[in-house]
Amino acid sequence: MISFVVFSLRRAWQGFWRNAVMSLAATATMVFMLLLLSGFFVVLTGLNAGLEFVEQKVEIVADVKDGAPTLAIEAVQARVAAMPEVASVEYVNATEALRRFQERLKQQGREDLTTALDKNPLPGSLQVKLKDPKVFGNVVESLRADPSIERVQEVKNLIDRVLTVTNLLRTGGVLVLALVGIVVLFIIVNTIRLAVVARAEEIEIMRLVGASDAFIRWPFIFEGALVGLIGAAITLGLLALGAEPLGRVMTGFFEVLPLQLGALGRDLTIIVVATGVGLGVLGSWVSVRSYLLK
Amino acid sequence: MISFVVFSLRRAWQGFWRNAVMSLAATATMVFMLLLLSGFFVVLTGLNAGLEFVEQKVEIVADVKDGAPTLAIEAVQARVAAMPEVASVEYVNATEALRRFQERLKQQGREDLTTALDKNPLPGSLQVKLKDPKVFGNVVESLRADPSIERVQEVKNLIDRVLTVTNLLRTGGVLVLALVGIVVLFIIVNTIRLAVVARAEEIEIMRLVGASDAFIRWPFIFEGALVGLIGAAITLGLLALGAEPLGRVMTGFFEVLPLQLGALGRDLTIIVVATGVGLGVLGSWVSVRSYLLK
Amino acid sequence: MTLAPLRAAARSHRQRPVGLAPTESPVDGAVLVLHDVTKAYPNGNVALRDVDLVVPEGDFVFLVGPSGAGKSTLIKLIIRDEIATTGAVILDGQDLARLARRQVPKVRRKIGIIFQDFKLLPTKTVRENVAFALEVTGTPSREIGPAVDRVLALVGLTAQARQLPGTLSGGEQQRTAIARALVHDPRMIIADEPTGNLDPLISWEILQLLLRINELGVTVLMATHNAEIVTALRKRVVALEDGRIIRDEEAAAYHRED
Amino acid sequence: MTLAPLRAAARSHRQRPVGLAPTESPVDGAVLVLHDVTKAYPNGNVALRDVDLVVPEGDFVFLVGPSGAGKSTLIKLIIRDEIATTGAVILDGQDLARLARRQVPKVRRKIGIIFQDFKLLPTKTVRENVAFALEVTGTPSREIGPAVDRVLALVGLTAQARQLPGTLSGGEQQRTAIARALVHDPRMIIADEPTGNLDPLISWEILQLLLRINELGVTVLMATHNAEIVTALRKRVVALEDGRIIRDEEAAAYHRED
Ligand SMILES: Nc1ncnc2c1ncn2[C@@H]1O[C@H](COP(=O)(O)OP(=O)(O)OP(=O)(O)O)[C@@H](O)[C@H]1O
Ligand SMILES: Nc1ncnc2c1ncn2[C@@H]1O[C@H](COP(=O)(O)OP(=O)(O)OP(=O)(O)O)[C@@H](O)[C@H]1O
Ligand SMILES: [Mg+2]
Ligand SMILES: [Mg+2]
Repeated sequence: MISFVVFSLRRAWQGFWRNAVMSLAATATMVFMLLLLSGFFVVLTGLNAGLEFVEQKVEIVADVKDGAPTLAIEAVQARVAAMPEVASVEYVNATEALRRFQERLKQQGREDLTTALDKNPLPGSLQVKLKDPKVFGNVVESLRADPSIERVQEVKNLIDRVLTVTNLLRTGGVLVLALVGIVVLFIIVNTIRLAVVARAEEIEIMRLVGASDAFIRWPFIFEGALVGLIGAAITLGLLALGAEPLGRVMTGFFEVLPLQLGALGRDLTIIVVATGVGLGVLGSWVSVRSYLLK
Repeated sequence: MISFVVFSLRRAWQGFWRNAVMSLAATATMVFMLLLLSGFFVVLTGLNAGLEFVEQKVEIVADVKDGAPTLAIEAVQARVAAMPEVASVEYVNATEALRRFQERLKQQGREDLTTALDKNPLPGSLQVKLKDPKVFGNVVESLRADPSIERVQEVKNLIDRVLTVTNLLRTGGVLVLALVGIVVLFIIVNTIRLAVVARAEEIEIMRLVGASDAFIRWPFIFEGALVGLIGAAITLGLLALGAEPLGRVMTGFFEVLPLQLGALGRDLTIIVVATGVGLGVLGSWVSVRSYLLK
Repeated sequence: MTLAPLRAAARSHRQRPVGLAPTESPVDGAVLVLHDVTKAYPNGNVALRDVDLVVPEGDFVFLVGPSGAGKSTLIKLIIRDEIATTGAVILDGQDLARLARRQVPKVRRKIGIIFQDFKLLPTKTVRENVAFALEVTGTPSREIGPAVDRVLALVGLTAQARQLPGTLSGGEQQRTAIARALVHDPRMIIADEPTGNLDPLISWEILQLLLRINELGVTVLMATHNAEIVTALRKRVVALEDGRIIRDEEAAAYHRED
Repeated sequence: MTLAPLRAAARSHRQRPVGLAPTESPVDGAVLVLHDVTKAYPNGNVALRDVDLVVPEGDFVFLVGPSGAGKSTLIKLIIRDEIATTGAVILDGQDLARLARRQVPKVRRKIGIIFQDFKLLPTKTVRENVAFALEVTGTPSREIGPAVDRVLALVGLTAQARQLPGTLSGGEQQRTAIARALVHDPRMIIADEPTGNLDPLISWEILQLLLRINELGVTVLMATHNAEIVTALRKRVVALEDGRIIRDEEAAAYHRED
């Protein structure tokens, strides 16, 4: 058993280097494909994070009636917070609302018109965050029925619209990723088949002298895994080289997004290595199969 | 000559169908690749349009002094408009400025606080559009020196920043497109080589009976072109099928972008067909070459 | 010869009229038994019809017949490269038609196969080519060296062990192929026109080698067109024509002698 | 024989001591002249040394010699599959070593080439295989049909014209290959062991065909190991050994007869 593994590994290694041009071509294809896949994965993760961020921002805003007693407001707040659909309820009083508005204006570098005001035009409001932005329950109706609430902003439509888009983008992203995956599979299989075809004679001789299928198959599978492994290593190297300068530029603009680069890196490493090796093995398997079936 | 072309075309057609599995594999690869390329092209075009839109929005805003005489303002306007770097100068008086501000707030669905104002806090301003957002000349200095101008907003830094990003994105996009192009080339060549290798015997016989290189090469080149053409046709079909629903969703969100879908479609058709046929031909050329050199 | 009675039995079996019920017990002592074998290729070509053949252990058989008679097809059935359409091909007691696919490699190791075109790997030396047959069948590496040396000595290639096939004469290449076929001690050597690419002198050399191997107890079945050799050696000759065995004689010549 | 004087001239040329200055004029009436040809393969193998050979128009030459003597190499030089390292290979007045690559196809059409393994396209019928040679050399299609029919009649395959090679006997396949080699009226037929895969009867059949073609005026050069045929036919025999011509005799046998 051990000697079989050693034999297969040794032959895989020899096979890789004997037909170096072909092997390197396969590896290069693998690298290109893995880079592509990584790119898609990063973009998709970024998109997802962005979408989640947008979804989190979606909340129900209930303006409180001018002069409603604090006790009544607190009662509403507690009641709504107890509803199963609700994640949190924050009370923003009129003063705080104006402060936030001013801050936002300043952040955006816009004219602060509120300094010209003699009284605060903003009402206090209850800001409700939902656990799942898709599940409203009867939060809106319940708020609307309360006497201390002036009006509930019609955010449902907006939420629906945002959710439609985010879902669409997400589905689209996964679809594209799946498509790219299929292409990668197809192409890697073809490339490795090219390498196997070049060794048809060797396979024929092996069959004639009575080599079992395992002895014929596994060296090729290890060779495919080798192609995948080397390809993955090169890809990760290139990604590491490219990540730093790219990241520096990106963070300036996307720091608003809660992207955890560490976790992304780990996920990406796993994905690249698993995909590379998986594709290499699968490609070899499929390519050798047609010879063994004869 | 004509009979040569007819012969080559006939053999290309036969060759395509004789080894249908291989040909269809090559065509499928071609389709995948062209779809990928199209996707990148569309995204890049969209990005570019978005960037141009952003760049166009960049302008110099010069607030006019409260109570500056209309004549003086018109004089500055005329003077600046005459400068070679300037595309247009618009005078927005205080009333108009307030109206635009209110409109913008309404569009964004935000609280209109200005109704609570007793007087218009906004100044009138000259809005200068540059021909090339990168070339300022001494427009800013000239405006600042004018006595009827209160202050010139420091847009230069902002413009610089925006331009840096847009250029970066553009360069990155072209780079990615080039990379994808190389991958596509590489893979198509490999796929077609697989098909040519399967016909090595035929090529050998042709050489032995004294077929000239042209007779050996052109059927394969036409076959490659056929793969490219069919691949391009399928790709365009898929794009057309996908464009309508995708476009409907997109326009809702990106109608702000001045994307001309008609022109995009035409460009895309040209690019897909040219790339498909070009790659097919190149792939065949390279693949047959090694046999002819012997 | 201790094999004579067996061979007589075999012959009586062969002379059984075609069409009888299949014998239930394979002929004792026979390495190879073909019983009522028919082979039709998928395209409809019938290459063998009602073939009955018994090859006792230690026999030396020439398989002759005009082109297209079915010699190569017969050999492909024995090495289980093809499967008989009807009938039984029993090698060393195992019916190849009923063999599970995963059993095939084991059966192949009981035979050594030689072809006209040598089928050597051009990038491996003589030694490596022979060792290859042991490596890929999972022989422990410490056993490989001695076995290869022994068989190279047998075929007389010890001096050329480190050369590549491209630098060898045709006869030396074929001897390398024979060494490879012998290296895992097969019970039977199957050769399909082993001298087809060789000049007369070297052809004789190869035949001498096969005869010596046969004297060591290995059964040899060889398809050939080489009338001179077949006639000179006076071994058993099985003649095929149109997929049928038309002649099966001991100590015979290439052509019928009546 | 009207060719006798030419052949005598050729022979005297052959007997010229090796190492003289190259003759400026190629021997008149010779289809093929090799002059002081040496061929070393890239790996260092020297396959031919100082070979001088003149083949007059209409000659029938057997090329014999042990395996590795250089027969196939000589043939590869004549069909310009390889290029001589030194010396001149002059086919129909053109030096193949100095030929531009784009001229090669034209020269190849002056010869017809036959191999041991037939090299037929398995997916084309006999007729299509023969027509293929004309199609790919740009023959107008209205000329192809009659030419193919004529040559199929010559080799006796009119009845099998619509069959695929896989359904033919070896001899019929080789006759198809000969038809293909003949179809654009070559000045010379080059055959490398054309009977290597054939049984004796069919080998004779092929030889009869080549002799008939030779009688029609086509020069034939055939490398072979078939001693029986060479000795029986008493044609010119050129024997190679170790890359050198060691014998070149008219009406000779396979082995030296002294
Ligand atoms: N793979 C195949 N498919 C269809 N027919 C085949 C196949 N292989 C062989 N045949 C046919 O089977 C018959 C026997 O062929 P086989 O190769 O066994 O003959 P052979 O005696 O070895 O001839 P040769 O002396 O030319 O080698 C022939 O008619 C041949 O055309
Ligand atoms: N492509 C090659 N590269 C290197 N050496 C070669 C090559 N082809 C042939 N040789 C060597 O050249 C010599 C002559 O080979 P060639 O094939 O011409 O012999 P041959 O007379 O045709 O033999 P056979 O009867 O076996 O066909 C041999 O030593 C052979 O090893
Ligand atoms: Mg055969
Ligand atoms: Mg040869």
